[in-house]
Amino acid sequence: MIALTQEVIDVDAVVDTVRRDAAGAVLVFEGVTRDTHDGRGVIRLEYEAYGQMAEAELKAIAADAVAQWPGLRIAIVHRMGLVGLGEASVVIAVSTPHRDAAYSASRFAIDALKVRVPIWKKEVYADGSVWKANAGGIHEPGS
Amino acid sequence: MIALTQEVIDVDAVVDTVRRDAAGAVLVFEGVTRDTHDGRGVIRLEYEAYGQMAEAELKAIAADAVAQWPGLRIAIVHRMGLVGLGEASVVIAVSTPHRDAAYSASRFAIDALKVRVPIWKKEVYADGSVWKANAGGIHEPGS
Amino acid sequence: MQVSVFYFAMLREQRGRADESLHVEAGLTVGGLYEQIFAAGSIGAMSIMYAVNQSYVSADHMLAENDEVAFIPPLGGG
Amino acid sequence: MQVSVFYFAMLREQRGRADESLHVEAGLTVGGLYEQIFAAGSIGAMSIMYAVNQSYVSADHMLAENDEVAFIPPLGGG
Repeated sequence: MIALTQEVIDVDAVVDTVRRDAAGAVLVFEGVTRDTHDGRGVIRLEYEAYGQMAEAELKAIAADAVAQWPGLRIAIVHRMGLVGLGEASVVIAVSTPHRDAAYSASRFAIDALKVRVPIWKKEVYADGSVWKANAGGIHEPGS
Repeated sequence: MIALTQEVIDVDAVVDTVRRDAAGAVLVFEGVTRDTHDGRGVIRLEYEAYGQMAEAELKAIAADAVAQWPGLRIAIVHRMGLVGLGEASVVIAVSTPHRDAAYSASRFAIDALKVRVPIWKKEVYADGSVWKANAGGIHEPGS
Repeated sequence: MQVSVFYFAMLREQRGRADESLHVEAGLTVGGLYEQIFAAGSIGAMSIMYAVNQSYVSADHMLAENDEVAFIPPLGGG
Repeated sequence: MQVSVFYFAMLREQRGRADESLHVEAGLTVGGLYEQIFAAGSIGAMSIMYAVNQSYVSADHMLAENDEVAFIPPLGGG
Protein backbone atom coordinates (compact mmCIF):
# COMPACT_ATOMS: atom_id res chain seq x y z
CA MET A 1 0.00 0.00 0.00
CA ILE A 2 1.47 3.31 -1.18
CA ALA A 3 -0.89 6.24 -0.82
CA LEU A 4 -1.58 9.87 -0.08
CA THR A 5 -4.77 10.39 1.88
CA GLN A 6 -6.94 13.25 3.12
CA GLU A 7 -8.28 11.06 5.95
CA VAL A 8 -6.90 10.16 9.36
CA ILE A 9 -4.50 7.27 8.73
CA ASP A 10 -5.81 3.89 9.89
CA VAL A 11 -2.51 2.55 11.20
CA ASP A 12 -3.78 -0.99 11.77
CA ALA A 13 -5.04 -1.19 8.20
CA VAL A 14 -1.67 -0.04 6.88
CA VAL A 15 0.22 -2.56 9.04
CA ASP A 16 -2.11 -5.38 8.01
CA THR A 17 -0.99 -4.94 4.39
CA VAL A 18 2.55 -6.03 5.34
CA ARG A 19 1.69 -8.83 7.79
CA ARG A 20 2.15 -12.48 6.93
CA ASP A 21 2.89 -15.66 8.82
CA ALA A 22 6.46 -15.75 7.62
CA ALA A 23 7.37 -12.38 9.05
CA GLY A 24 9.86 -12.31 11.89
CA ALA A 25 9.72 -8.57 12.54
CA VAL A 26 7.13 -5.89 11.93
CA LEU A 27 8.23 -2.29 12.44
CA VAL A 28 5.85 0.66 12.27
CA PHE A 29 7.01 4.27 12.12
CA GLU A 30 4.55 7.09 12.72
CA GLY A 31 5.47 10.74 12.30
CA VAL A 32 3.20 12.72 14.60
CA THR A 33 2.46 16.43 14.73
CA ARG A 34 4.42 18.00 17.54
CA ASP A 35 2.91 20.59 19.82
CA THR A 36 5.85 22.98 19.87
CA HIS A 37 8.57 24.07 17.53
CA ASP A 38 11.10 26.67 18.53
CA GLY A 39 8.83 27.54 21.43
CA ARG A 40 5.87 28.57 19.28
CA GLY A 41 2.69 26.59 19.76
CA VAL A 42 1.67 24.65 16.64
CA ILE A 43 -2.10 24.62 16.14
CA ARG A 44 -2.14 22.36 13.13
CA LEU A 45 -0.21 21.30 10.06
CA GLU A 46 -1.22 21.60 6.44
CA TYR A 47 0.35 19.27 3.91
CA GLU A 48 0.29 19.61 0.15
CA ALA A 49 1.88 17.44 -2.52
CA TYR A 50 2.71 17.25 -6.19
CA GLY A 51 0.35 14.30 -6.12
CA GLN A 52 1.22 12.09 -9.07
CA MET A 53 4.96 12.63 -8.71
CA ALA A 54 4.80 12.12 -4.94
CA GLU A 55 3.10 8.75 -5.38
CA ALA A 56 5.63 7.77 -8.04
CA GLU A 57 8.52 8.74 -5.76
CA LEU A 58 7.01 6.77 -2.87
CA LYS A 59 6.72 3.75 -5.14
CA ALA A 60 10.33 4.21 -6.24
CA ILE A 61 11.45 4.31 -2.59
CA ALA A 62 9.51 1.12 -1.86
CA ALA A 63 11.04 -0.58 -4.92
CA ASP A 64 14.54 0.54 -3.92
CA ALA A 65 13.97 -0.87 -0.43
CA VAL A 66 12.70 -4.22 -1.70
CA ALA A 67 15.72 -4.47 -4.02
CA GLN A 68 18.06 -3.76 -1.13
CA TRP A 69 16.34 -6.00 1.45
CA PRO A 70 14.87 -9.05 -0.31
CA GLY A 71 11.73 -10.38 1.34
CA LEU A 72 10.77 -6.93 2.58
CA ARG A 73 7.14 -5.88 2.55
CA ILE A 74 6.55 -2.17 2.90
CA ALA A 75 3.60 0.23 3.06
CA ILE A 76 3.82 4.02 3.11
CA VAL A 77 0.85 6.34 3.67
CA HIS A 78 1.16 10.14 3.96
CA ARG A 79 -1.57 12.53 5.09
CA MET A 80 -2.54 15.53 2.97
CA GLY A 81 -4.42 18.66 3.96
CA LEU A 82 -5.11 19.60 7.57
CA VAL A 83 -3.51 17.41 10.23
CA GLY A 84 -4.40 17.98 13.87
CA LEU A 85 -2.17 17.71 16.93
CA GLY A 86 -1.29 14.16 17.85
CA GLU A 87 -2.33 12.78 14.47
CA ALA A 88 0.12 10.88 12.28
CA SER A 89 1.29 12.70 9.16
CA VAL A 90 3.05 9.61 7.84
CA VAL A 91 3.00 5.88 8.59
CA ILE A 92 5.64 3.48 7.27
CA ALA A 93 5.11 -0.21 8.00
CA VAL A 94 7.64 -2.90 7.09
CA SER A 95 7.91 -6.61 7.70
CA THR A 96 11.04 -8.68 7.26
CA PRO A 97 12.27 -12.12 8.29
CA HIS A 98 14.89 -10.63 10.63
CA ARG A 99 14.85 -7.43 12.63
CA ASP A 100 18.09 -5.97 11.23
CA ALA A 101 16.46 -5.44 7.85
CA ALA A 102 13.28 -4.04 9.40
CA TYR A 103 15.15 -1.24 11.18
CA SER A 104 17.38 -0.51 8.19
CA ALA A 105 14.57 -0.47 5.63
CA SER A 106 12.24 1.62 7.76
CA ARG A 107 14.95 4.17 8.39
CA PHE A 108 15.90 4.21 4.71
CA ALA A 109 12.30 4.86 3.71
CA ILE A 110 11.61 7.77 6.05
CA ASP A 111 14.98 9.38 5.28
CA ALA A 112 14.40 9.03 1.52
CA LEU A 113 10.84 10.33 1.81
CA LYS A 114 12.06 13.49 3.48
CA VAL A 115 14.59 14.34 0.78
CA ARG A 116 12.89 13.29 -2.47
CA VAL A 117 9.10 13.06 -2.20
CA PRO A 118 7.47 16.34 -3.28
CA ILE A 119 5.40 17.08 -0.18
CA TRP A 120 5.30 20.38 1.69
CA LYS A 121 4.31 21.23 5.25
CA LYS A 122 2.92 24.47 6.60
CA GLU A 123 3.03 24.89 10.35
CA VAL A 124 0.19 27.06 11.58
CA TYR A 125 0.74 28.92 14.86
CA ALA A 126 -1.54 31.15 16.89
CA ASP A 127 0.35 34.12 15.43
CA GLY A 128 1.06 33.09 11.86
CA SER A 129 2.36 30.26 9.74
CA VAL A 130 5.51 29.09 7.99
CA TRP A 131 6.43 26.56 5.31
CA LYS A 132 8.67 24.21 7.22
CA ALA A 133 11.52 22.52 5.40
CA ASN A 134 13.07 19.24 6.48
CA ALA A 135 16.62 19.39 7.78
CA GLY A 136 19.28 17.66 5.71
CA GLY A 137 19.21 16.82 2.05
CA ILE A 138 20.02 19.17 -0.77
CA HIS A 139 17.53 21.68 0.59
CA GLU A 140 19.49 22.27 3.78
CA PRO A 141 19.55 26.02 4.39
CA GLY A 142 22.76 27.41 2.96
CA SER A 143 23.35 24.56 0.54
CA MET B 1 3.87 -0.25 30.52
CA ILE B 2 6.29 -3.09 31.20
CA ALA B 3 4.62 -6.49 31.35
CA LEU B 4 4.61 -10.21 30.69
CA THR B 5 1.22 -11.48 29.57
CA GLN B 6 -0.49 -14.76 28.82
CA GLU B 7 -2.93 -13.01 26.47
CA VAL B 8 -2.67 -11.93 22.84
CA ILE B 9 -0.89 -8.56 22.95
CA ASP B 10 -3.17 -5.59 22.25
CA VAL B 11 -0.67 -3.58 20.21
CA ASP B 12 -2.81 -0.44 20.06
CA ALA B 13 -3.17 -0.42 23.85
CA VAL B 14 0.59 -0.74 24.25
CA VAL B 15 1.27 2.07 21.78
CA ASP B 16 -1.30 4.33 23.43
CA THR B 17 0.74 4.25 26.64
CA VAL B 18 3.62 6.07 24.88
CA ARG B 19 1.57 8.53 22.80
CA ARG B 20 1.41 12.22 23.67
CA ASP B 21 0.93 15.43 21.76
CA ALA B 22 4.61 16.32 22.05
CA ALA B 23 5.86 13.19 20.31
CA GLY B 24 7.50 13.63 16.94
CA ALA B 25 8.05 9.94 16.23
CA VAL B 26 6.35 6.77 17.37
CA LEU B 27 8.07 3.49 16.51
CA VAL B 28 6.54 0.10 17.17
CA PHE B 29 8.47 -3.15 16.94
CA GLU B 30 6.64 -6.47 16.87
CA GLY B 31 8.41 -9.80 16.96
CA VAL B 32 6.14 -12.30 15.23
CA THR B 33 6.22 -16.10 15.20
CA ARG B 34 7.78 -17.30 11.99
CA ASP B 35 6.38 -20.24 10.08
CA THR B 36 9.65 -21.91 9.22
CA HIS B 37 13.06 -22.29 10.78
CA ASP B 38 15.78 -24.29 9.11
CA GLY B 39 13.11 -25.72 6.84
CA ARG B 40 11.05 -27.33 9.60
CA GLY B 41 7.47 -26.14 9.99
CA VAL B 42 6.85 -24.36 13.28
CA ILE B 43 3.40 -25.16 14.69
CA ARG B 44 3.61 -22.88 17.69
CA LEU B 45 5.95 -21.34 20.21
CA GLU B 46 5.94 -21.74 23.96
CA TYR B 47 7.54 -19.05 26.10
CA GLU B 48 8.46 -19.30 29.74
CA ALA B 49 10.15 -16.76 32.00
CA TYR B 50 11.79 -16.27 35.35
CA GLY B 51 8.89 -13.94 35.95
CA GLN B 52 9.95 -11.52 38.66
CA MET B 53 13.48 -11.21 37.38
CA ALA B 54 12.31 -10.84 33.78
CA GLU B 55 10.07 -7.92 34.72
CA ALA B 56 12.89 -6.35 36.72
CA GLU B 57 15.27 -6.70 33.76
CA LEU B 58 12.70 -5.19 31.38
CA LYS B 59 12.29 -2.24 33.75
CA ALA B 60 16.07 -1.86 33.90
CA ILE B 61 16.26 -1.80 30.09
CA ALA B 62 13.54 0.85 29.97
CA ALA B 63 15.35 2.93 32.60
CA ASP B 64 18.66 2.61 30.74
CA ALA B 65 16.96 3.75 27.54
CA VAL B 66 15.33 6.77 29.18
CA ALA B 67 18.67 7.74 30.70
CA GLN B 68 20.35 7.50 27.30
CA TRP B 69 17.58 9.23 25.28
CA PRO B 70 15.96 11.92 27.44
CA GLY B 71 12.30 12.48 26.65
CA LEU B 72 11.85 8.87 25.57
CA ARG B 73 8.67 7.03 26.46
CA ILE B 74 8.84 3.27 26.16
CA ALA B 75 6.56 0.27 26.66
CA ILE B 76 7.60 -3.38 26.44
CA VAL B 77 5.19 -6.33 26.57
CA HIS B 78 6.25 -9.95 26.10
CA ARG B 79 3.94 -12.93 25.60
CA MET B 80 4.20 -16.03 27.81
CA GLY B 81 2.88 -19.53 27.23
CA LEU B 82 1.55 -20.68 23.88
CA VAL B 83 1.92 -18.27 20.97
CA GLY B 84 0.32 -19.12 17.64
CA LEU B 85 1.61 -18.44 14.15
CA GLY B 86 1.43 -14.81 13.14
CA GLU B 87 0.98 -13.60 16.70
CA ALA B 88 3.39 -11.14 18.29
CA SER B 89 5.67 -12.57 20.96
CA VAL B 90 6.97 -9.13 21.90
CA VAL B 91 5.91 -5.52 21.29
CA ILE B 92 8.18 -2.57 21.98
CA ALA B 93 6.68 0.90 21.51
CA VAL B 94 8.68 4.10 21.85
CA SER B 95 7.95 7.76 21.31
CA THR B 96 10.56 10.50 21.02
CA PRO B 97 10.70 14.11 19.84
CA HIS B 98 12.94 13.16 16.89
CA ARG B 99 13.13 9.97 14.86
CA ASP B 100 16.85 9.32 15.39
CA ALA B 101 16.25 8.55 19.04
CA ALA B 102 13.19 6.42 18.27
CA TYR B 103 15.14 4.06 16.01
CA SER B 104 18.15 3.93 18.35
CA ALA B 105 16.13 3.34 21.51
CA SER B 106 13.87 0.72 19.95
CA ARG B 107 16.85 -1.19 18.60
CA PHE B 108 18.65 -0.91 21.94
CA ALA B 109 15.63 -2.31 23.78
CA ILE B 110 15.07 -5.37 21.59
CA ASP B 111 18.80 -6.17 21.47
CA ALA B 112 19.10 -5.87 25.26
CA LEU B 113 15.96 -7.93 25.80
CA LYS B 114 17.40 -10.79 23.80
CA VAL B 115 20.65 -10.97 25.77
CA ARG B 116 19.61 -10.23 29.35
CA VAL B 117 15.91 -10.86 30.04
CA PRO B 118 15.37 -14.41 31.39
CA ILE B 119 12.82 -15.68 28.88
CA TRP B 120 12.98 -18.96 26.99
CA LYS B 121 11.37 -20.12 23.77
CA LYS B 122 10.45 -23.63 22.72
CA GLU B 123 9.74 -24.13 19.03
CA VAL B 124 7.24 -26.90 18.48
CA TYR B 125 7.36 -28.69 15.11
CA ALA B 126 5.20 -31.43 13.67
CA ASP B 127 8.00 -33.86 14.51
CA GLY B 128 9.30 -32.58 17.85
CA SER B 129 10.44 -29.46 19.64
CA VAL B 130 13.58 -27.58 20.59
CA TRP B 131 14.55 -24.85 23.03
CA LYS B 132 15.67 -22.12 20.68
CA ALA B 133 18.45 -19.78 21.80
CA ASN B 134 18.90 -16.27 20.47
CA ALA B 135 21.95 -15.65 18.33
CA GLY B 136 24.58 -13.31 19.73
CA GLY B 137 25.27 -12.40 23.32
CA ILE B 138 27.25 -14.43 25.79
CA HIS B 139 25.11 -17.46 25.01
CA GLU B 140 26.33 -17.70 21.43
CA PRO B 141 27.11 -21.36 20.71
CA GLY B 142 30.79 -21.93 21.25
CA SER B 143 31.32 -18.94 23.51
CA MET C 1 6.40 26.34 -27.58
CA GLN C 2 3.95 25.61 -24.77
CA VAL C 3 4.78 24.15 -21.36
CA SER C 4 2.57 23.62 -18.32
CA VAL C 5 4.03 24.82 -15.04
CA PHE C 6 3.10 23.76 -11.49
CA TYR C 7 3.74 25.78 -8.32
CA PHE C 8 3.72 24.51 -4.74
CA ALA C 9 3.87 25.85 -1.22
CA MET C 10 5.47 29.32 -0.99
CA LEU C 11 5.98 29.42 -4.76
CA ARG C 12 2.26 28.83 -5.29
CA GLU C 13 1.45 31.57 -2.80
CA GLN C 14 3.91 34.02 -4.38
CA ARG C 15 2.73 33.25 -7.92
CA GLY C 16 -0.89 33.41 -6.82
CA ARG C 17 -1.80 30.24 -8.71
CA ALA C 18 -1.14 26.49 -8.65
CA ASP C 19 -0.46 26.03 -12.37
CA GLU C 20 -0.52 27.72 -15.72
CA SER C 21 0.34 27.16 -19.37
CA LEU C 22 3.19 29.32 -20.63
CA HIS C 23 4.68 30.07 -24.02
CA VAL C 24 8.48 29.89 -23.87
CA GLU C 25 11.31 30.20 -26.42
CA ALA C 26 12.89 27.01 -27.72
CA GLY C 27 16.22 26.28 -26.03
CA LEU C 28 15.15 27.59 -22.63
CA THR C 29 16.34 25.55 -19.65
CA VAL C 30 14.16 24.73 -16.66
CA GLY C 31 16.47 26.84 -14.49
CA GLY C 32 16.17 29.68 -16.96
CA LEU C 33 12.39 29.52 -16.80
CA TYR C 34 12.51 29.69 -13.00
CA GLU C 35 14.69 32.80 -13.15
CA GLN C 36 12.32 34.46 -15.61
CA ILE C 37 9.34 33.86 -13.36
CA PHE C 38 10.82 34.42 -9.90
CA ALA C 39 13.95 36.55 -10.47
CA ALA C 40 12.35 39.63 -9.02
CA GLY C 41 11.23 37.91 -5.83
CA SER C 42 13.22 37.46 -2.64
CA ILE C 43 12.27 33.83 -3.00
CA GLY C 44 14.84 33.54 -5.77
CA ALA C 45 17.59 32.82 -3.26
CA MET C 46 15.89 29.65 -2.00
CA SER C 47 17.29 26.24 -2.86
CA ILE C 48 15.09 24.79 -5.60
CA MET C 49 14.82 21.41 -7.29
CA TYR C 50 13.33 20.99 -10.74
CA ALA C 51 11.05 18.31 -12.13
CA VAL C 52 10.14 17.86 -15.79
CA ASN C 53 7.43 15.35 -16.61
CA GLN C 54 7.51 14.29 -12.95
CA SER C 55 11.17 13.35 -12.80
CA TYR C 56 13.90 15.37 -11.13
CA VAL C 57 16.25 17.13 -13.57
CA SER C 58 19.13 19.56 -13.19
CA ALA C 59 18.75 23.30 -13.75
CA ASP C 60 20.33 23.09 -17.21
CA HIS C 61 17.72 20.61 -18.51
CA MET C 62 16.37 21.96 -21.81
CA LEU C 63 12.61 22.27 -22.11
CA ALA C 64 10.59 20.66 -24.91
CA GLU C 65 7.12 21.18 -26.34
CA ASN C 66 4.31 20.21 -23.92
CA ASP C 67 6.67 19.53 -21.01
CA GLU C 68 5.14 19.46 -17.54
CA VAL C 69 7.42 21.60 -15.40
CA ALA C 70 7.40 21.79 -11.61
CA PHE C 71 9.50 23.91 -9.29
CA ILE C 72 10.18 22.04 -6.07
CA PRO C 73 10.84 24.26 -3.05
CA PRO C 74 12.37 22.76 0.14
CA LEU C 75 10.49 19.60 1.05
CA GLY C 76 8.52 19.10 4.25
CA GLY C 77 7.15 15.58 4.01
CA GLY C 78 7.38 13.11 6.87
CA MET D 1 22.61 -23.82 54.88
CA GLN D 2 19.42 -23.70 52.78
CA VAL D 3 19.03 -22.17 49.33
CA SER D 4 16.10 -22.23 46.95
CA VAL D 5 16.92 -23.15 43.37
CA PHE D 6 14.93 -22.41 40.19
CA TYR D 7 15.21 -24.32 36.92
CA PHE D 8 14.02 -23.18 33.49
CA ALA D 9 13.59 -24.56 29.98
CA MET D 10 15.82 -27.60 29.27
CA LEU D 11 17.27 -27.47 32.79
CA ARG D 12 13.77 -27.72 34.25
CA GLU D 13 12.99 -30.64 31.96
CA GLN D 14 16.24 -32.41 32.81
CA ARG D 15 15.84 -31.84 36.54
CA GLY D 16 12.19 -32.84 36.38
CA ARG D 17 11.07 -29.91 38.52
CA ALA D 18 10.85 -26.11 38.40
CA ASP D 19 12.30 -25.40 41.84
CA GLU D 20 13.44 -26.97 45.08
CA SER D 21 15.01 -26.16 48.42
CA LEU D 22 18.52 -27.58 48.87
CA HIS D 23 20.91 -27.89 51.79
CA VAL D 24 24.44 -26.88 50.69
CA GLU D 25 27.78 -26.48 52.47
CA ALA D 26 28.92 -22.98 53.45
CA GLY D 27 31.48 -21.58 50.99
CA LEU D 28 29.91 -23.19 47.92
CA THR D 29 29.83 -21.02 44.80
CA VAL D 30 26.86 -20.79 42.45
CA GLY D 31 28.96 -22.38 39.71
CA GLY D 32 29.92 -25.17 42.11
CA LEU D 33 26.29 -25.83 42.89
CA TYR D 34 25.49 -26.05 39.17
CA GLU D 35 28.27 -28.60 38.69
CA GLN D 36 27.02 -30.68 41.60
CA ILE D 37 23.52 -30.82 40.16
CA PHE D 38 24.19 -31.12 36.43
CA ALA D 39 27.77 -32.45 36.13
CA ALA D 40 26.64 -35.86 35.02
CA GLY D 41 24.37 -34.51 32.29
CA SER D 42 25.38 -33.71 28.72
CA ILE D 43 23.75 -30.35 29.38
CA GLY D 44 26.76 -29.45 31.52
CA ALA D 45 28.60 -28.22 28.44
CA MET D 46 25.98 -25.57 27.68
CA SER D 47 26.74 -21.89 28.26
CA ILE D 48 25.01 -20.92 31.50
CA MET D 49 24.42 -17.63 33.32
CA TYR D 50 23.77 -17.49 37.05
CA ALA D 51 21.38 -15.34 39.04
CA VAL D 52 21.33 -14.99 42.80
CA ASN D 53 18.42 -13.12 44.36
CA GLN D 54 17.34 -12.17 40.82
CA SER D 55 20.56 -10.45 39.81
CA TYR D 56 23.17 -11.85 37.45
CA VAL D 57 26.37 -12.98 39.19
CA SER D 58 29.53 -14.71 38.03
CA ALA D 59 30.14 -18.43 38.55
CA ASP D 60 32.42 -17.78 41.54
CA HIS D 61 29.75 -15.90 43.50
CA MET D 62 29.59 -17.45 47.00
CA LEU D 63 26.17 -18.58 48.20
CA ALA D 64 24.62 -17.38 51.44
CA GLU D 65 21.82 -18.64 53.68
CA ASN D 66 18.37 -18.37 52.05
CA ASP D 67 19.70 -17.26 48.67
CA GLU D 68 17.39 -17.61 45.69
CA VAL D 69 19.48 -19.25 42.98
CA ALA D 70 18.56 -19.54 39.31
CA PHE D 71 20.45 -21.21 36.49
CA ILE D 72 19.88 -19.30 33.26
CA PRO D 73 20.26 -21.39 30.10
CA PRO D 74 20.58 -19.70 26.67
CA LEU D 75 17.90 -17.04 26.35
CA GLY D 76 15.12 -17.08 23.75
CA GLY D 77 13.10 -13.94 24.43
CA GLY D 78 12.07 -11.56 21.67
